[in-house]
Order: sequence, then structure tokens, then C-alpha cells
Amino acid sequence: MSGAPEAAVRDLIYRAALLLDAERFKDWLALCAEDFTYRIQTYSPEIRKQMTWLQHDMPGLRTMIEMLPRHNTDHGQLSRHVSVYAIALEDGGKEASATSSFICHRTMLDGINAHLDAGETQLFLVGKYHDRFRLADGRPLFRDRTVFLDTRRLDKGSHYPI
Amino acid sequence: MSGAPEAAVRDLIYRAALLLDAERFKDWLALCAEDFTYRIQTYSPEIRKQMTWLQHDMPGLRTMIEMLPRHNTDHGQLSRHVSVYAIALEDGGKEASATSSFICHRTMLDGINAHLDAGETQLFLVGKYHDRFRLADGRPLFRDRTVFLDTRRLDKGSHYPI
Amino acid sequence: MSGAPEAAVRDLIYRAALLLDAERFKDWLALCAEDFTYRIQTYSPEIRKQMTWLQHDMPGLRTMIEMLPRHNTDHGQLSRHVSVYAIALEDGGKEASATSSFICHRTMLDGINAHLDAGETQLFLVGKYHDRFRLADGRPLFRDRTVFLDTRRLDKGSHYPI
Amino acid sequence: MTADLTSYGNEALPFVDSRIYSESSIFEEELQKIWKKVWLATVHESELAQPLDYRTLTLAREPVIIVRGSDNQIRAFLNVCPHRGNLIVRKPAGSLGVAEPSGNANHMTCMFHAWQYDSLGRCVDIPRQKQGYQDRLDKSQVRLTALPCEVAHGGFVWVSLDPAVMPLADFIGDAFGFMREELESEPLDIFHYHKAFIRSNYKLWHDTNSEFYHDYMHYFNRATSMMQKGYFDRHYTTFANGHCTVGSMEVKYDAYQGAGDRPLSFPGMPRNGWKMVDLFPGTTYNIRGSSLRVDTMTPIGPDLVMIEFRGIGLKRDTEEERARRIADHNTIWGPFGRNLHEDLLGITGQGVSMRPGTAPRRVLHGRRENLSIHDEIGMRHYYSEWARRVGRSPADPLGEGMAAE
Amino acid sequence: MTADLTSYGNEALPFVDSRIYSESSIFEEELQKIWKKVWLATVHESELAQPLDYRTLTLAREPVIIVRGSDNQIRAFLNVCPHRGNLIVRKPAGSLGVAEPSGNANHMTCMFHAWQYDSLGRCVDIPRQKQGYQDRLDKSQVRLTALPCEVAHGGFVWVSLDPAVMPLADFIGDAFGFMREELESEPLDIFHYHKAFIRSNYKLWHDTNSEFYHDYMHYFNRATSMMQKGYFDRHYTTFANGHCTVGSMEVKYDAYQGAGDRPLSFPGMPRNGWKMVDLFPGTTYNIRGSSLRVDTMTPIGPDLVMIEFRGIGLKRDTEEERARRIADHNTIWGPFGRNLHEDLLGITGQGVSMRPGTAPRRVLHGRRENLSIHDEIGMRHYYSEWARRVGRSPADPLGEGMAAE
Amino acid sequence: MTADLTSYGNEALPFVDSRIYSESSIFEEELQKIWKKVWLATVHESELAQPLDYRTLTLAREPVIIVRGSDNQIRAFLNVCPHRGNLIVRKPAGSLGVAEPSGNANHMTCMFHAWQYDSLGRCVDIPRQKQGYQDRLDKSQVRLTALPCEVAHGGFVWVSLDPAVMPLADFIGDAFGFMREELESEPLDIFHYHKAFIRSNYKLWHDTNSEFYHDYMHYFNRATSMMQKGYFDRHYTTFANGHCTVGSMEVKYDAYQGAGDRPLSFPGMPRNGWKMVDLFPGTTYNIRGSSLRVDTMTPIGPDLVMIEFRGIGLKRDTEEERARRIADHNTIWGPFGRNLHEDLLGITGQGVSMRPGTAPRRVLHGRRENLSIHDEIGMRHYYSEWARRVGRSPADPLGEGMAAE
Ligand code: FES
Ligand code: FES
Ligand code: FES
Ligand SMILES: [Fe+3]
Ligand SMILES: [Fe+3]
Ligand SMILES: [Fe+3]
Repeated sequence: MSGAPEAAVRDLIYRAALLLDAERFKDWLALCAEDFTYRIQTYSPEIRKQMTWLQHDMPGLRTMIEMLPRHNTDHGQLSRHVSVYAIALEDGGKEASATSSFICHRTMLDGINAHLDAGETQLFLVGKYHDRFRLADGRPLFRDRTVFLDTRRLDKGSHYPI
Repeated sequence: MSGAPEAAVRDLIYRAALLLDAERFKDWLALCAEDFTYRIQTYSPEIRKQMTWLQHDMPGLRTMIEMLPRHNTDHGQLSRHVSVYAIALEDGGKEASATSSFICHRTMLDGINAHLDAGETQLFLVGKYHDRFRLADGRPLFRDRTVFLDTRRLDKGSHYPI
Repeated sequence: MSGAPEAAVRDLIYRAALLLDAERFKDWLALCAEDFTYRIQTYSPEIRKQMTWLQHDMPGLRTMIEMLPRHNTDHGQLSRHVSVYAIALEDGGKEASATSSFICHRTMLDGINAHLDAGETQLFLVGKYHDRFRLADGRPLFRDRTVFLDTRRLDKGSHYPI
Repeated sequence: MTADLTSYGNEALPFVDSRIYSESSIFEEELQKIWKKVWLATVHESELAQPLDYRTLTLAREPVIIVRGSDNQIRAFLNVCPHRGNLIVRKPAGSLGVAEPSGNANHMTCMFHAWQYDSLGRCVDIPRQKQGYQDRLDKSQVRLTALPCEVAHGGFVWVSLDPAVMPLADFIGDAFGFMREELESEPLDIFHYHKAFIRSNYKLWHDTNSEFYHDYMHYFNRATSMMQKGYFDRHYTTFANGHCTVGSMEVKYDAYQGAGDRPLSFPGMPRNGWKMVDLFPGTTYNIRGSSLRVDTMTPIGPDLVMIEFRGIGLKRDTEEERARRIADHNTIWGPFGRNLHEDLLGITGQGVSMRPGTAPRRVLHGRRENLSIHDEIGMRHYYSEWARRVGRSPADPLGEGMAAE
Repeated sequence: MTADLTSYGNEALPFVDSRIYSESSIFEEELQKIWKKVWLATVHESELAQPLDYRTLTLAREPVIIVRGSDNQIRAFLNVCPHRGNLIVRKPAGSLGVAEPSGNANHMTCMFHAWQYDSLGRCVDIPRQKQGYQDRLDKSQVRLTALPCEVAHGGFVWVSLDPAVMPLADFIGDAFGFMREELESEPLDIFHYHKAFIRSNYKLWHDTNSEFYHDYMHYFNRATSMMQKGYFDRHYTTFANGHCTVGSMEVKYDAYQGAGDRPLSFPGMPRNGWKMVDLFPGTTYNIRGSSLRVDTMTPIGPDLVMIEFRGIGLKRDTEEERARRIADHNTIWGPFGRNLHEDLLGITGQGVSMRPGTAPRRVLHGRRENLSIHDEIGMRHYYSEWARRVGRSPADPLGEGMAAE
Repeated sequence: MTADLTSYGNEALPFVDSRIYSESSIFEEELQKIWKKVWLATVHESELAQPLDYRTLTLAREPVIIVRGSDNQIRAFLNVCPHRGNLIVRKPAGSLGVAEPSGNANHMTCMFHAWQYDSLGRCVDIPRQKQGYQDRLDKSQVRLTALPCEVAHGGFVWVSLDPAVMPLADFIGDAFGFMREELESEPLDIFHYHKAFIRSNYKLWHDTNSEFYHDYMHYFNRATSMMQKGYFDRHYTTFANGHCTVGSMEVKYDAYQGAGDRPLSFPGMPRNGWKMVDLFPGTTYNIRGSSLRVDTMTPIGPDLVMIEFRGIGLKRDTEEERARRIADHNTIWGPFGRNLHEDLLGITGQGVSMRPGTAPRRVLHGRRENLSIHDEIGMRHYYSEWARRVGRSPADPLGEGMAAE
């Protein structure tokens, strides 16, 4: 992944990580095409099935994000540590796909006992991002993201996209 | 590390990480030259000596991998999170070396008490990869990997290459 | 960040990580301009203020590093895992800034009960590096680093730069 | 609908003492007197669809394996080797049809010394038995401890650690009566599983599942349910042995034929219906429109519980139907769903204020509203059974003859 | 300056038995007999500068909220809902002025069933109260448990869990007398907060704060203090209820007018002065030149303590002054500071050798040096109060009538 | 070869009650009555090769330092400061020749208040002793607690926490007799160290080391050993104080001269020989061809043990020989080795089924096969000694007069 389009894709993935960490969700969606789809998946060795734990198109994501303040939630800070592993250009450079490895930590705020826990960082999730992009004039947009989790014990879970 | 050979080396290291995570060990070996050597090392401040905890050449690795199904083992999922730090071309571009930082998590399956633990991710190992490559026609192959561990408490250990 | 100066900046950040991990602090400072400034910051949701936990200019850093052997300290091995996220060239390529994500683990040595703990790796800190660089003849030097921590529970703390 | 004569602590304003949620000694007693004595819902039969499929778990700390025998019958055994006590099958699920490194296909093999058991729990091989045991032990004398086990109520596998447990039919009584059509009309199928460790007492989760007053916590429910006609028509019904139900029986006939954009449901269930069965000591069946959610619990300590969440659809679902059920389910009940996260935060907060060593406090169970949806009768009924089983008053659990606070 | 008549264990060479640091039963007794009975310094008033600002914490495991009321008065309440015991306010700090998802602005809202309380602790809303409680409960009967609370001694909020606690003035006595000018001349302001979990007994931290003999551990102090004139002129003064002070009173007049490169100080404090107040059972005020550091502790178990560190300056600081104070403070006392790390390593080591289950050992408290800076009188004075409160001898805590070792 | 008259629980089929592996109270008793009373193998002398080299560890929770004195003699001391109980030396290994921040070269310095001790354990400096203690304490009265310590049996440092322990020679008896040539012919040298925390009872690890019936677990051993001639010729020998041995004595003369591709061995040991010494309560010497492995254990709780693994070669090894030994060792016994991982999985599984709070179960110890390799005599012999030491029957440890199950 040495060329300019690959570099643009890689930059975009990292920019998304920065915006998600900053909880600038609307700015994150601005990196996505209007037909963007997002899902969180994992495989359960208990029921021996792949599972889709969250799935949204763009309107669904917008609603989810707009509703966040109306919900009681764990406001712990998620920190996504991403390393882009592979980028492939497709369809003559109009499309691209990428695989990245990520580790997501959560620094606790109000999730349990804030006096004791706030400020402590815990491992939350590890997994892979499988992304698809559309490129126009060398500028990529997310068209699809599958967050594939290795971790399946999320305990109280989360209201945030990963 | 901005040029094409460097990019090819970096891609190869990441591809290796993906294949190892997927337990596609034979495909991993296909990225390695026939004279590839692999070792896991660490330093013990207890006995004040460097230790080699695993060392194999290509036939040794093949045997190790083929024998995996015959052994009782911990089937927890290893997730290697790698960041390539430095690549140096040598011998006029025919050789290269690279240093990468890695974090390896283990998502438990059958290692302890599956009912409680399966799906929980734990930090397993941190360390560095010190790799050497041979390049032919710009295509690199692993010639040597030293996995240098910072972590020395591996508890029940592992049957898998890192 | 596909061009040569960007690549040089990225390489420099990673080289710094390698030198810091190796506790080669003087070699680390050799990557920094003479007017380099370094600070560790975080935000406290308890007092609702940004805090600067460490701040030094070059002479301050030199003193800090020289004095290390005179202090009783925790000699656990810090392992910084860095992923460079964004690099921006400024001032016609004479300046640059970069944002990186990092995870810092500590492999215990003498910090608690060495017989039991030495060799165990624990999550120590997660955060971001915000770096500024000066480039001369395409060769970058650190001019400023702000280590911004998400983690605020450092327990017994550390004498080392992160 | 039963009359509510239940009270403890204070007749006007019943309460429990918070130490029933925080005391170690009470917790251990609950394991012995409740969790080892009753029927517990475990896995769904669709998790072991084929002969020789198995699932492993623990009940009150005891390792258990559930296996569909070569005869297609589902059985439960202690997953503990009679030789030297090793855990036998280590994976959460799989098929005995695949050979293990130390054993043969079709067998459960203890990896340690390769004692092998067939899918009916009989010991079929003790390596070098004659040489080591002569005539003192023969494999015919050895078998895995079989546990009472029945498949019932929507295809769940019910197990008890007590060989002398009352019949499952007696334990459940008619608690599933009003959900029978949904559960028994056709085969069901699992599509969702996840688990959560929560730093709280397991009973606080069952409390949450036993009252709807906390709909104030859920923006989703405030908007979609509480404001709707019929919400307050839902009533609790209590059953022997601590169980209760609540549901939208009255809504049923009005809404049943309605077509719309979320047409999926369960047999006999109105399109947007909601029915719930709370079973003592910690299982909940919850049908909300298109999916059945079943919660089961594994108490770990007074301040820690593992909750397992299952999502169930119909076996005959088309791919599209299944995807629809999954989306409906996970939007509110998945690990990233709107409601579940809130519910778990609720009991996490209780877990903080009632963690072991905190001062005894009164926890009010006093809402009475003609057994309707915001009545706390579900909880009161549960703790009456709890009192009977552990022989303690929930309001004065340490027999101090005085009330907390 | 008081005479030192304090001894335990051995008159010539006083010692304590290490089990006062390691025994669970003693620890639980300390929570009941000490931590739930005395006044404890908590947060600084500048952390809740505006009406409706709040801070949450725990004291002896009990959740507490400190809130500046709409009337600008600071109060403390149990942060526990009288309904079903949920933790009410979950964030460490904030303003009630902002509405929560389940409640209104200006209220503390329990997220679970939306009971709401105003900033004075009065219950102002019980959703569907009449329907659920009829005449059995009215919100006017419900309020958060108010705790004794006073703002004093440099603007700290002092709280007690004991409604019958003696007046704060009596508890403190004149312990702050020699620091009054520094603390009370003008408003102070917090600039630093961090916390540390340390695997050691909380009293070992207070010990460290109560003696300067350990300056041998700090290269920084050996170089800057111990070698300096006046170091050994500092003396301990003991006060009723277990408190003591130590400081550079004698240096004051010599050095006060001196100009130089580190001119920042506190009102009435010499430029390089150092004053310390150690308060039973675990708070320390420490002014070192430009900043006031205040340590408070939350004991978690016999072998685990959370220590919170605050750095305080003057409210009227310019930006440059504040930056200077922060740098001065953090160079030695921040999480990356020279001294704090060493101090914490010290008690971590003690925590290893005195962890629960280790053999009883004598811990010497026997340095006597005319109450001057290396005298261990501060500790001896503390343990005399400790003995009085828990009713045990520190040298023979289990009443075995014999000495450790 | 001794006759096996050992049995408990049931004469025909001896068993132990699983609670000896899971009860906290029994565990604490074991620490007091066994671990603090016997000789324990610790580090190898080659880990402290030079005068002033040291190693630190813990024995039954007590911090211990082993130091080679300036006189080249190896001694053991409590690594606890007589002043205020701090852990003195904090690193796992090093040389006292290097000065510490708070102390001088050649000394052990307690970082807290800089009390210094020489390599023979004598206190050589109490800072400002006279000023602080006057005539009440002099450094000549202070020394580190010396522990019984001997270097023996292949250069291991044996230590006891009991000053009145019987002589090491008496404790070991002739258990090392058949391994003497291997261990004592020439100096040995350590090349491998790692440790593992395992959630299981320490005795379960010793059990595994005391029987070879579990070779069924190891594909490696099934292939390379069990199928080989001579495997069943190996016999157990028991010794006083709970020790036993097993080995390939008979193979010795046949195979010794054989050349081949793995020629490395130990003096007096056949090329592919295998000898094992199991020492009560938890040390194992295991020579397998080219390397000596020594396991030592640190029990942490009934359900947690730290096991340390050492690999030992000959001091005179060439670089090539050493590399060969390391490869041979780690292929089966390293953290990535084939066998060790399997062994540790075995006891982990037992740890799950026998974790604290599980139902009492019988664990069979009943294989009898003329004391040969698959006989469980090693375990029975161990538990006879255990019973003698703790004064409990392994089959009825709580004196209920009845058997588990
Ligand atoms: S413990 Fe199962 S075969 Fe030995
Ligand atoms: S617990 Fe607070 S409103 Fe119910
Ligand atoms: S504790 Fe060792 S010198 Fe004070
Ligand atoms: Fe809910
Ligand atoms: Fe200090
Ligand atoms: Fe083995």
C-alpha cells in the first residue's frame, strides 16, 4: 500500500479513529458516503453462529447518535488504537477495501463507582475493522464498515459506535 | 521507510499478522523463505541471562504446525496488534530488516472455565518483532524472525507461534 | 501522509518510541531540537480542569534524565505501542505536526513483590502524542511533544518520560 | 389474578434489608438452599441440534455438560471425571463426533488420563484398567453423574443439581400458561448469545426483570410504551414457587390482525405484544414482538453475577425474517442496544451502594397498584418464596429482630 | 511543644505489631470505630464553585454527594436513593443545572425510577406516587440522608458519617493554629488532582506523612533540605484526637523577605518554608513553598488504599503564577514527580512484607529526639489515639498478652 | 523398592476428599504446619555466581533474600527491615556490589530510612542512630533474621523458615541417592527460568509430577515413551518424609554407550534416560536426557499457585552443547513446549472442578501396579506424610467421619 490512493485510505481510517475517540460522531459520518452501512459482528462458539450485534445504515446511525443524550449511558472514554494492515484498490481505483487491527480501551468515568474507578483504563475490545471505500478524485469515503470483534464479553455494553 | 520496497516489507509483516491471527499457519509459512528461522527470546532478570524459549527452522515449524491437532491445547484466540516501527534496506536492496512493536491479546475459549471465561480478552504478551527479509524482484520473503518478549509471565503458555 | 517528509516524520516518531523503550534517553533527546519542550497533560473530570503533570524544556529534561540513577524508582520496563495517525506539513514544509495514538504497558520488575510480579505485563497508560517538528533539509527534529493521557490512575507513578 | 397479601418488614411499606444483597454467608446459603435445589433453565435445544452435540456450563459452581446422545435424547451430567476430578469437556460447545487428541470420536475424553465416556455418560474406556485396578474397579461401575434434565417451555434444557428435585411440571406450575402458544406451536431457534459480568447481586437483576416501574429509565420505553394506550392494562399474575408473569393479554385481540411495517411476531402473539415470565430464582422469558429473549444467571458472589442473554426466533424463519428479528432484538437488547445497557447500569449502581460491607439499608418494595404494571408485587412474591427457601426474613435476614436503618 | 510520654509495647523502644496493618478483622473494626465516627476532609470548595455544582465520593464504602445548594450552601448527603438503594449521581463532578436523561435540571435524579431530589436533598418527585403508594408514602416524607458537613481550614469540605459526631472545632482543636494565616487569609483554588491505589495499609501512608526520618529516601530532600541549616530546628507538636504538626516556624522570620527566583508562597509563609499538619485518621496538609498539597485516603482493605492528592494555590493567581505553582508542585509531588513516587514505593514495600497472612513482626516507633524532625513522636501520638478508638493495644492487638516476634 | 501399604478413605480404592484442594482453612494450616516447617529448594547457586550476588523470593508469604557473602558463602535472610518492616532488596536478582540511591556499595540498603546491612546480614549503619536512639538501640544489636540455609543436591539453595528444622540430610534421606552421580559429579549451571500462575491447588501439580499415568495426555510421550521397551520397567521408590523417586535405572546400562544424534546427557545418565525425584511438599527434579528441570512452587491460595521452572545444564558446556540442551529442554518444557502446556491445562481443569465452594468429591488414588510407572503410589505416599503433618485424614479432612460423595 505505497501509492497515493492507499495513503489517502489509510489516512481516512486514522482520521475516523481520531473523530470517534473525540466523540465527534457527526464529523465521523461526514467521512462516510450516503449509502454507508455499519455493523458490529462476532462469532459465538457457544451457539456456533456468527452474530450481528449492531447494524445501521446512514439514517439509522444519525438517529442513534442524535438520541445519545436522551439515554442513560456509560460515559467512559473509549480509546481506539488502530493499525491499518492491508489496503486493496479495486475496480480500477474507484473502490478500495482495507483491513485494520484495533484495540479499544475504556477509561472509566461514571460506569461503576466513580470515586474509585474514574480514570482507570481497562481493555474493552479487540478486533478487526473490515472497511470498504469509494474513491472520487482520489478522495475516499467510507462505504461500509464491519467491526469484527474477538472479544465477546462486553459486560454492560455500550451505546457508542466502535 | 517511504519507498516501494519498504512498503512491500511493511505489507508483508502485516499480512503475516493477519495470517497468524487467522491460524492459517501454512499460508504464513508461504511468506517465508526456505531457510527461514524463527525464535522466541526474552531476558530473565532472575537468572540474568537471555533465553531462547522456542527456536525452529522451516522443517521444525512445519512439524510443529502439523502436530498441533494431536496435542491438547488452549484454543484461545490470539490477536496480534502490530505497528511496524523501522525498516532498513541492506545489501543494495536485496535484503531488509525491520523492527515492529506488538501486543498480543488472548480471547479465552477453553483455557480455564469456558462457561465463565470464554469471550473475555486478556493481555497475553507484549514485545518486539525483529525481522529479516530477502527481496527478489521487489518481493520480500521472511528470512528470520526473532520475537523478543517483554512479558515473561506466560502462565500456562501456548502451542502457537506468536 | 504519503510524501517523503511525512515518511521522515513518521519514522522519527517510531524511532523515538524505540529509544524510549530501550531507556536510551540521551539518544532520544538527540532527536529533539534545542528548543524542544515536553509536557504530560490530562483532563480531570473531578476538578474539571486540564492539568499539566510534567513540563520540561531541554535543560530540564537533561537534568531529569541525569538524576534518574540517584532516585529510588520502579524499574519496570515500559513498552510504548505507537500508531501514527495524522501528519500535517506546515509553513511550506519547514514545520510539521503529528498526532499518534499510544498504549504504554509496564512489565513489572521491582515495583511490588518481584518474586510474584516480575515479568507480568500490565496496562499502564493510554493516550495520544501531539508532536511538532522542525524540518531542515527534509530531516525532522522534535520541537514539542504533548503527551495527552486518557488514563489518570497511575498509582505509584513513574520517573520516566512516556 | 391473585390478591396481594404479601408484605415483609413493614406492612404498610414492605422493604428488604440490603444485606440480603451483600452478605457472603447469605450468598453461600442461597447456593445451597436454592440454586442446588431447584430447576434451572440452561441452554436452548437448538444449540445442540445434532446427535453428539454438547454444551458445557456451570451451575452453582458445579461443571455440567449437556449432551444430545447418540439416541438423540438430551441429557445432563456433571462434567467432572470420576478418576481424579478433572473437568472433562473444556469447550463451550461442539460435537463429540470429532476425536480429541487423547480420545476417540463419539466419546467424551478426559484429557488427563484418557478415561473415556460415551454420550450416555457410561465409562467406555479406562486405559490399562486391569493392570492398575485389577478386580477393584471396572469401567462398568463408573459413569458420569447424571442430573435431572428435561427439555421444555420453548425447547429449553432444564437441569437440577438435586436428584430428588420435584418434577419440573410441579416446579413451574402454570407459569408458562399464557405463553404456551408462543413457545410450543412450532420449533424455535437461537440466533443470539452474549454474556455480561456485572458487579451486583443476582437478585437485583431479577428485581429489574420483575417490575416495569423502571421504564422511567428507558427513553425508548417511555416513548414507545408508557405513553401508549394499554400500558397500564398489563397485570402481574403470581404462581407457586416464586414465579410470576406480566403481559399484554388484553391488547391481544385488538392488535393481532394489524398489518404494518414490523409484521414479525410469535405464534399467537399480537404484533407489538409483550409478555414476560419471571421464574424463581433467576430466569426470565421476555417476548417483545419479533423475538424471545431469555436471561439466565450464574451468581458468582454476593456482588458479582454473570448474566447470559439469548435471542430466539422461529426455526422456519427465512433469511430475511431472521435478519429482521436480529435487528429488532439487538436494537434494544444487544450489547450495543438502547435498553439493556441502561438496565445493567441500574443494577451496577445498586451494586455500588450495596457492596459488601456497606451499612444496612431499607430497600422499598412497597408499590401497590392493583397488581398492574408498576406494582412491585413481582418482587414481593419472589422474596416470599426466598424467605421460605432460606428460612430468613428478607427484612431481618440476620434475625436481629430489628429493621435496617 | 508537648512532652513525649507516649510508648507502647516496650517503654524503651516502642513498637507496633505488624498485624495492625494486615488483619482483616482489625480493618473492619477501624472502619466502624474510626472512619465512620470522625470528621474527614473531602473535596475543596473550589471544586464546586457554582451553585448546583456537585462532587461525589465514598466514605468508609458509603456513597456520598457534596452539593452546593441553590442557596450557595455546601451540604453532604448519602448518594443513595431511598427507593431501592441505587447510587443516585454517578459522575465524579458536574452541575445539577444540566438535565439528566431521566430527570430535570436542578435536580439529582435517580436514573432507575426517576425519583428526583433538589439540591437541598428534598424529594421533589416520585413518579406516579399516588397510584403506587396511595396514602402510604409521600415525597414530603422522603429526603436524602444529610451528613454533618462544614467548610473549614482552607476551604475544605469536612464530612462525617456520624450524625452525633463532636463539633469539627472540637475534633480539630488548634491543630491548624500555626497554618491559619496561610489557609485563611484569602480564597484558595485547586489546580491538581490525582489518585493512586497502593497495595499497602492506609496507616503506613499516614506514618510516612508523620515522620521526616525517611528524607534519606529522597535524593531531592537530602540535597535540598537535610543539608540545610534549620532542618533540625523543626519540631513536632501534638494535639488532642491524634493530630500533630511539624514545620519551619523558626525559619520564618529569617527568610520571609528574601527575594529570589522562586518567589511564590502562601500568605504568611516564608519563601522556602515548609509546614505540615497530620490529621487523624488520614489527612495531611503540606505546604512547601508555593503550593499546598492535601492528601486524603480511602481505605479499601487492610492491604489496599486509595490516596487522593490535591494541589492548591491562591484564587487570585495570575496565569503565570499558577503555572509556576503547578510546575513547583508536580516536579516533586505529581505522578511523575521525584518524591511522591519514592514515598509510594516505600509503603508498597511495607505492604509486601506485611501483607495479610505474613508472620507478626515488630515495627519500631522508637526514635526520640526532643520532638524534632526525625523523632517518631508523630506516629506514637497517632497510635495512642488509635488505641483509644479501637480499644486495642497497637503492640498486642489481638490481646495475646505477648509481643510479636 | 518398598511395599505399598498406603491407603486412605477406602482400602480397596483409596481416595482423597476434594476439599483438601479447595478449603481456605486447610490451606492456611498447610502454610503453618508444612511450608513454614520444612526445607524448601529455592534458587540455583549459579544464579548468584559471584560474591555479593543475591536473589530475592518469598517462602510462605515471607520475603527472603539469598545472598552470597563477601566470604563467598551463601546465606538466607528475611528480606524485611528490622526498623519499620519494609522489604529491603526489591529486585529479583543483582549484585550488592552496585550502590543503591540511598545506600553504599556492598550493602543491602533499605530505601526507606537507609538502614544498611552487610552481606552477612549485620546492620552496619543506622542513620543518626545516636541522636534518635541514644543508648536504647545500637546497630550491633540489629541484624537480619538468618534462616537455615544449605547448598546441596546439584547446587540448589535449600532454605527453611523454621530455625529448629531437622538437618537437611535427615529431611531428604536417601531420596537423591539414585541421582547422585548426575547431580554431584561436576558443577551445574542454570540456563532457563520461567514462572506460571495457575488457578489450581499446588498439590495437584505435585500429583501430576508424581505419576506417569497421565502420559496419555501427552502425544509426545505416548509416541516416544509409552510405546518403547522399558517404559514399564520404571518403578517408584518411596522415602521418609514424603519423598519418592522414579526412573529408568534398568535402561541405564543398555543404552549408555550408544552414540546418536542426541548425545548430550548428564554424568552417569544413559543417553535417553529419565529420572525423577519428587520432594515433599512441592519440589521436583526431573532429568530427561540432556537437561535437568527443577520445579518449585509458591502456593498463593487454595486455588492459586505460582510454579517456577528451571532448566539446568553442565557448567562446562560448550556454546553448542548449551544451545542443544536449551532446544531439547524448551521443545517439551518451555512456555511454548509441547508437554508443559498440556500438564498445566490438566491441573487447570482440576482447579475449575475443585475450586473453592464446589461440592466435596472423591479423587481416586487407587492405581496399584507393583509400584511401577502407572502406579499412584507416589501420590499415596505424599498424602500419608501430609496427613501426618497437618493431622487430618486426606479422605475426611474436616473430620466429619464420612466420605465425600
Ligand atoms: S482425571 Fe480424568 S482420566 Fe484422570
Ligand atoms: S432506586 Fe432510585 S428511583 Fe428507584
Ligand atoms: S523501614 Fe527500613 S530503614 Fe526504615
Ligand atoms: Fe428495563
Ligand atoms: Fe517523603
Ligand atoms: Fe506430564
